Amino acid sequence: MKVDRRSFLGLGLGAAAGITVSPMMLKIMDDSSILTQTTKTWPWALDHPPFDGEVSYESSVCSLCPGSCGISVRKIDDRPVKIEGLADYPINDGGACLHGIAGLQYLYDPARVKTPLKKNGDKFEEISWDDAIALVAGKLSDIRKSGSPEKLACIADKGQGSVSGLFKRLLKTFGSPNFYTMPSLESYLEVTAAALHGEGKTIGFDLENANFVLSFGAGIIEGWGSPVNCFKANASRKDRHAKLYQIEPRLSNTAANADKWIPIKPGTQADLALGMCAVILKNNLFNSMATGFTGFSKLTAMLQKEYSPSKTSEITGVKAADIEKMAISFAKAKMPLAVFGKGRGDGAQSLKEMAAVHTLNCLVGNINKKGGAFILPKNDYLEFPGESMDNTARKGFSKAKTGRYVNQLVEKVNASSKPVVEALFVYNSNPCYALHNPKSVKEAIGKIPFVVSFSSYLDETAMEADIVLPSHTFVERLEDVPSGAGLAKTVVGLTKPVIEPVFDTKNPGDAVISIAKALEGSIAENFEWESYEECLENVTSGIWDSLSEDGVAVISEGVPSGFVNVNISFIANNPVTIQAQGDYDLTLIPIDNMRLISAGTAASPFAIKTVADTVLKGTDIVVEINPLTAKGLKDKGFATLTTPMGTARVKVNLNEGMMPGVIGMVEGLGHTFDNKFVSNKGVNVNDLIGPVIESGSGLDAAFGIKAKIS
Amino acid sequence: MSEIENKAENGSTESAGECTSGDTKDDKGLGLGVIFFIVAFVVCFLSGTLLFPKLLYSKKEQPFNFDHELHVSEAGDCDACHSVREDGSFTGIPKLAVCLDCHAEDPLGETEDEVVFVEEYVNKEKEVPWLVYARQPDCVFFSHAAHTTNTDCKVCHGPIGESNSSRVYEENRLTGYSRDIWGKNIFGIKKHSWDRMKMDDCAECHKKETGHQGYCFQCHK
Amino acid sequence: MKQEHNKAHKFGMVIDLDKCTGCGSCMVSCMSENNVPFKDDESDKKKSITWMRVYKLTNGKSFPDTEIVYMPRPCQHCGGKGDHGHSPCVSVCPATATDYGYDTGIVSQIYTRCFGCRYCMGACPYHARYFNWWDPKWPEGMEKYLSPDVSPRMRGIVEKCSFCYHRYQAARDQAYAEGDKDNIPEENYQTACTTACPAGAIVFGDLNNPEHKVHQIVKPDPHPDPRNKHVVGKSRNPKVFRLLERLGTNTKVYYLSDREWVRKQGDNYLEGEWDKIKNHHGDTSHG
Amino acid sequence: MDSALIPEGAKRCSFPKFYMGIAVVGAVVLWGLLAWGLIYWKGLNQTNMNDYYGFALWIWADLAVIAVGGGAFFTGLLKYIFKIDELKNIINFAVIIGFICYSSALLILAIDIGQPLRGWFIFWHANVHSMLTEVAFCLSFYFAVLTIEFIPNILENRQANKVSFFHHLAHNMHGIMVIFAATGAALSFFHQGSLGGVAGVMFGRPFSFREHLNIWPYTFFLFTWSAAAFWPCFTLLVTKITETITGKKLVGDKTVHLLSKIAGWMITSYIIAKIIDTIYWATVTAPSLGFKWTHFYSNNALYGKWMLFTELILCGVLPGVLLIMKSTRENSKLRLLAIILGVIGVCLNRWVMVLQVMAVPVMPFDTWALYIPSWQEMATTILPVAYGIILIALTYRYLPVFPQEQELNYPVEEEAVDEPVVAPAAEPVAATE
Repeated sequence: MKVDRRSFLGLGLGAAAGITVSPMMLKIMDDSSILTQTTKTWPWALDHPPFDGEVSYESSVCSLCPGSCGISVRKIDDRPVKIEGLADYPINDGGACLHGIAGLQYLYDPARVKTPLKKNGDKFEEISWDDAIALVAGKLSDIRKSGSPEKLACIADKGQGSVSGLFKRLLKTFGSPNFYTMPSLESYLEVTAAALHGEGKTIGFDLENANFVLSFGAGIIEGWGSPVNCFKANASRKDRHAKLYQIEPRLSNTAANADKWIPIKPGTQADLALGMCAVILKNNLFNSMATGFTGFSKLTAMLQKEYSPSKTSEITGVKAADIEKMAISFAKAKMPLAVFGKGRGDGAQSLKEMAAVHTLNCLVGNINKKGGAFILPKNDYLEFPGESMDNTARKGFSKAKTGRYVNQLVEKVNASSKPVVEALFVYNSNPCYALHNPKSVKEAIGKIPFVVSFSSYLDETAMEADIVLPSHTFVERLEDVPSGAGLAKTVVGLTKPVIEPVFDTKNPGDAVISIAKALEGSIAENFEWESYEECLENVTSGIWDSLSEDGVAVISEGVPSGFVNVNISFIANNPVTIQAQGDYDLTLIPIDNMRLISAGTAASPFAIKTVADTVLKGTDIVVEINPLTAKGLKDKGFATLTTPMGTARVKVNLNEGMMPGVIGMVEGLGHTFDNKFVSNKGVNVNDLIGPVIESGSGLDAAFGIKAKIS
Repeated sequence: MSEIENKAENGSTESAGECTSGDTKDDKGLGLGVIFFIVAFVVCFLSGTLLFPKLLYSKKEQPFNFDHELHVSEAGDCDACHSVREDGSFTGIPKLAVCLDCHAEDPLGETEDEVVFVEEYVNKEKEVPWLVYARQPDCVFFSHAAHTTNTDCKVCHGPIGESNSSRVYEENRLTGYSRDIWGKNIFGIKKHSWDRMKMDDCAECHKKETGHQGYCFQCHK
Repeated sequence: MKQEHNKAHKFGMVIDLDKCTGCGSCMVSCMSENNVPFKDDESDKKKSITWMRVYKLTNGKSFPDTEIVYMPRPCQHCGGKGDHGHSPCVSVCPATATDYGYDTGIVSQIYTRCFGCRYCMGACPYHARYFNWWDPKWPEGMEKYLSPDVSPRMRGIVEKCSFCYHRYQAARDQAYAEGDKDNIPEENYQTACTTACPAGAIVFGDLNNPEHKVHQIVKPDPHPDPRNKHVVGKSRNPKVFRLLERLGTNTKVYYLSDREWVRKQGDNYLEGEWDKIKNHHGDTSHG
Repeated sequence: MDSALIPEGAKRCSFPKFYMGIAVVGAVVLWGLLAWGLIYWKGLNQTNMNDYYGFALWIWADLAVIAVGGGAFFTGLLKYIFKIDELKNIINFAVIIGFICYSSALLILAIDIGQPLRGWFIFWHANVHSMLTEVAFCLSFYFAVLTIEFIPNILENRQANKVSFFHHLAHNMHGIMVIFAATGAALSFFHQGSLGGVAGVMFGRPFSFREHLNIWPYTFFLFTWSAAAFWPCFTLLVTKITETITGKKLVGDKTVHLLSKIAGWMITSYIIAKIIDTIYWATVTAPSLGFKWTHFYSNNALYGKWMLFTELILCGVLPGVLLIMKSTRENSKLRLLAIILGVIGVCLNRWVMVLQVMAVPVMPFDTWALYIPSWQEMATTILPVAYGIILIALTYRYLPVFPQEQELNYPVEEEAVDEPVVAPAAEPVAATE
């Protein structure tokens, strides 16, 4: 039998036909397409599709920013999958901002510190909590033994809340007055209230009811104050027929959404406010109470002399007629309200500006009136037991603070050849990023022999630390969250853990208690709580029931009553208006963008994703500039931006919404830590701006800096 | 090169030689070809039908044997353990906590399976990693709430409540899904409504019952 | 079938552009709700998956008369010409990976059916459809927050906004569990962008249901527009408009603005055309 | 070395020279394959396409090769149905070109889809409303038809033809080719048209949208018509290139003139229709949607009015006129110019109907999107060109593609030259065996 090619042909055809007729072909085809659907086949390699389970919702409070919104966390069995605004919560009533919604991305942030770290040379090595606490306590004991306990300093994000309270208590019983907070709207409100109404007070703005809001650059929908609350108040404007005038050099979202945008030369808001005060006084449109203000006549005299409409117009660039018209309609409005705090209100601010704007409120008599400015007592719901201090503590604590604000601390540390600060705690703040001229902050921190960071992430400041004691993120921790941020009511919320800690982290409150206990002696005596949880229940005992049951305690609501003392002498003395540093022709100002975070934390990957390509393109930051100013620069082209502090390569966005002569650069980019989704993108605008200290207030009031671009 | 050459040569000699008696040779060759064809066809068809499923599916045992019949008689109908929650979602295979409602105290019964259950899972507080015969792909949304009111569980799941032991779970090596979805029959032929759980089976029933096979999103997510 | 059609919902949305602040909550809420992936660089907006995208519109005037408005743009869930369900994308998909749900008016996208030809993307003038150019990848551990309600996508396929259909599925489940399967209260089915919007600018509901807020704001005209027979469901509210209405896409996302220049940017007009027809409730069609 | 395979009486270059050439083109093929591999392995992020440019270079290439490859069906139609016998001199080549074009189109489509393993969904889960479904079905079936049309030519290879089965098969297939030609023509009509429909039905894209005749937009007919009009240009162009490379005259002037004449009249009639369509679109369709036609040609770096002029006048009217007029048609230089312009014209039309459609902003606040293909896209687009060159080279070398080759090149010494060259080489081998 000869096997020829025809046999082979038969064989081949037979095999092909057999396979085709058998179910194998169809099955493989079907399975191969299902294969493309199954996650495990693909390079992104999820081991399994997201597990299904029982749905539940847990209420908590977001503490990513001072807004303190109520959140509802959707969980599948034990797994949180989504954060949403909590309906009926007194601050945000169901709304939520993008950062809060993306909160779970912080939980699994690639830059999270997974376990305590100790700096060894240039590198961090992992250590146990026990070792880390012992190490910190050992170092602190040494400082204390050396007799200068005041050389322990602490920088926290805020002064309120029980965790900050614990830090303050530790410092006090240790013997140091050097507790600092990062600049925030809350601190500015207190400073302003102190200047006009006396210590221990803060200001709330009743934006929900005011029918004529004059905002001196306050980014009411850019994250100012308690963002979601402001969004809601702003959105209700349309139905309430309330007006918003926005005064700032740039057509911000707030300006765009306002009824009127009044472009003004950067840094002259104080002058405009005073010019308006002058108009109001001249036209006798002020509230009769005003004559009783301390310094009223002095102010009147000063304003007539220095702030005539034409003079004000010259300074601010706003037309004299417009100033008069605006001042008159403001004074005549039923519920006028002037709001200060440029941008988010947490950047550099000048007391002159804040006081001048608030003087407008005082003059039209909207203090403690519906739709006006509320003068509230500082939120004081915490009842820590009285401290017992030993001699060292008493001696150290009675010494003067090294500087008034963080800026001066940095300055002092850098100026002295000997260590002014021996040890520094950094809690929930990132001064190496968020302060002007972070390079000098880093230098100062480098000079401090022992730095302990309580950060959840290896951020710019944590990188400089000697020890990192990682904190739970806000979805893992228990904490009381007092509202600040210019709200017209005082609310304390309770942040609750909605998931077991993902990494070997601790509640910062527990970390402080452990350190205090390890320090023994009189310090330990002041921290005789088993845990932070016990401490919290103890110190919030007045409101604990409602905190633990409702997750929130409303401390004050509605229009406060009582006489408010007004002292306008500070402004009547007409302090000097801050000038931008340098002598270039243009002015660089920072821009607050709701989709980014200007404080220490970086925005989440989701938030960064929403950022427009006119703000960030690739790894390049885009600056806004008016086409008239941008001589020779092309839209989307590269340029070099130079300020006295340094230079940066930027892209250009020709923008008609920018005042000529001004360059705007967004805040919140240029992070350098290890999270490729949010870091190493653009530049940190703070690198290009140096602090300018306002005499009298001691605040860093640099609203911008002179710059050139080519 | 040389191959082409050789072939060419062969071709030429062959055709040269065949010229005269080409026809007879053709027939013979074709006959042989037919035999080869049939043999190859049968071999390939059978391997595609019988051998292929064996290669395609891997067999897995459940963590331990489960006696559905016993549970039905002791605990009640299907919804005693597999229920629709208040929000309308479906619990699926019960969690350990549900088992413990009855099995909390002493072991119930003296079977080996009970021992495994208690020692491996109850004592260790570990969920039992049941292999779910009816697990649908991730892209499928199925509302038990919408079906249980008017459809017997059996229609899709078969008489599983009458079984005394857990059958072997067969997993498709390519896709990772249970064999129950395509059905035991490799041709996809079904005798009962529960023999297959592909989309077309859903659509078939929907068409019959509601007059419309439904829109994509009705069952996809 | 016929009965079902009578009961048909027509889910839609109206977005108040005067309230919208461009804050981005809707975008992030959408991404987080729907397991949308992210990558290192998302600044190439033509390769960045955002089912909900917020466009920035300007009036084109120079300083200081410039105005800005933000326009959130989810999938418009077109009903197609005459609102017959032949959406631009649905009619072109070769593999039936997207269909028009006549029961809800929602345009589906089935990720496991799509094979990635991208014809639908070309057909959509709103750029509401996004292609997975990359394998979606999450940083280690982050996949734990993925929701089981929406299947994660794979590379090489198209995805888009579904009006959070899974929330409709859940609402229906709940209605079944409560024994009244046809009664889905307005608040039980709301999209993730709607509930997240801190300004309350988005209103979502059934355009066919006069009790729903969205119907009350939009007041959709059930009759075809006399000036353009392809257009159905035009709003009878003069402040309300739809995007590219005159193409006959019959979108279910309506926009609301007091500002005329904003309404004008909703569609294309020949010179002088707008002034002639702007008073016909923000209308678009030519004679 | 391979002389036994070379058609009887044909002169071909030496074996090494030939394969050196093939190797060079083969390198390009390898480059294309590498890019293809990358695209399948890493995904479509290897391209520069984006969410605005879902359709880009590949789809253009697809449409273009199908347009210029339309010669196969049209020659078949003319020869077998309309019995224009003169075309027998070019039909083999037209079929080969068609085969190359259609296989390339399928290849590009296979590269283009995001999930290749699901490609069969287009058949299995077909949506009958989609023009792309129509394209896929017609394209695949027509490719099958083309393969069948190609087979007889392959079987005419000297060695294959010696097998009597093949010989008879080829002969019989020729006999029934009229059926395939008819089927092919019908299929082609629809897929050329449906490719036009792809753009024309997109009512969300006013630039490409056209009014419909029943369910078919005007572009449906225009695409079919243009393919029928421009194929002779491409066939003649490729023939010319082949002639230049081989240094031989392969197709007689009479055939060439006939083809040119067909092209001339078809192009002219097409371009008149196209101009009418354009005017109607510019004055009625687009304005009814709120667009002035100039909107589509302004405010961008590439798509100016010059594009419209080039497509319609320079590469439409001009070649049409040149090919209609006997004097210019029979002038080889002007004819060459005309066919080159014609090929450019039809490719430009496809470019515009794919890429400009994607580039034009529709929402008033949207912007133009321009795109430059990545090297991977270019390599995979050149891949079929290189493959086409190789296939043409192989078929030319081993198959009797051009029936006129002998009479045109060595008419006198046909016998004298032929026998000694081939026969002695074959005979000794046979003897030794």
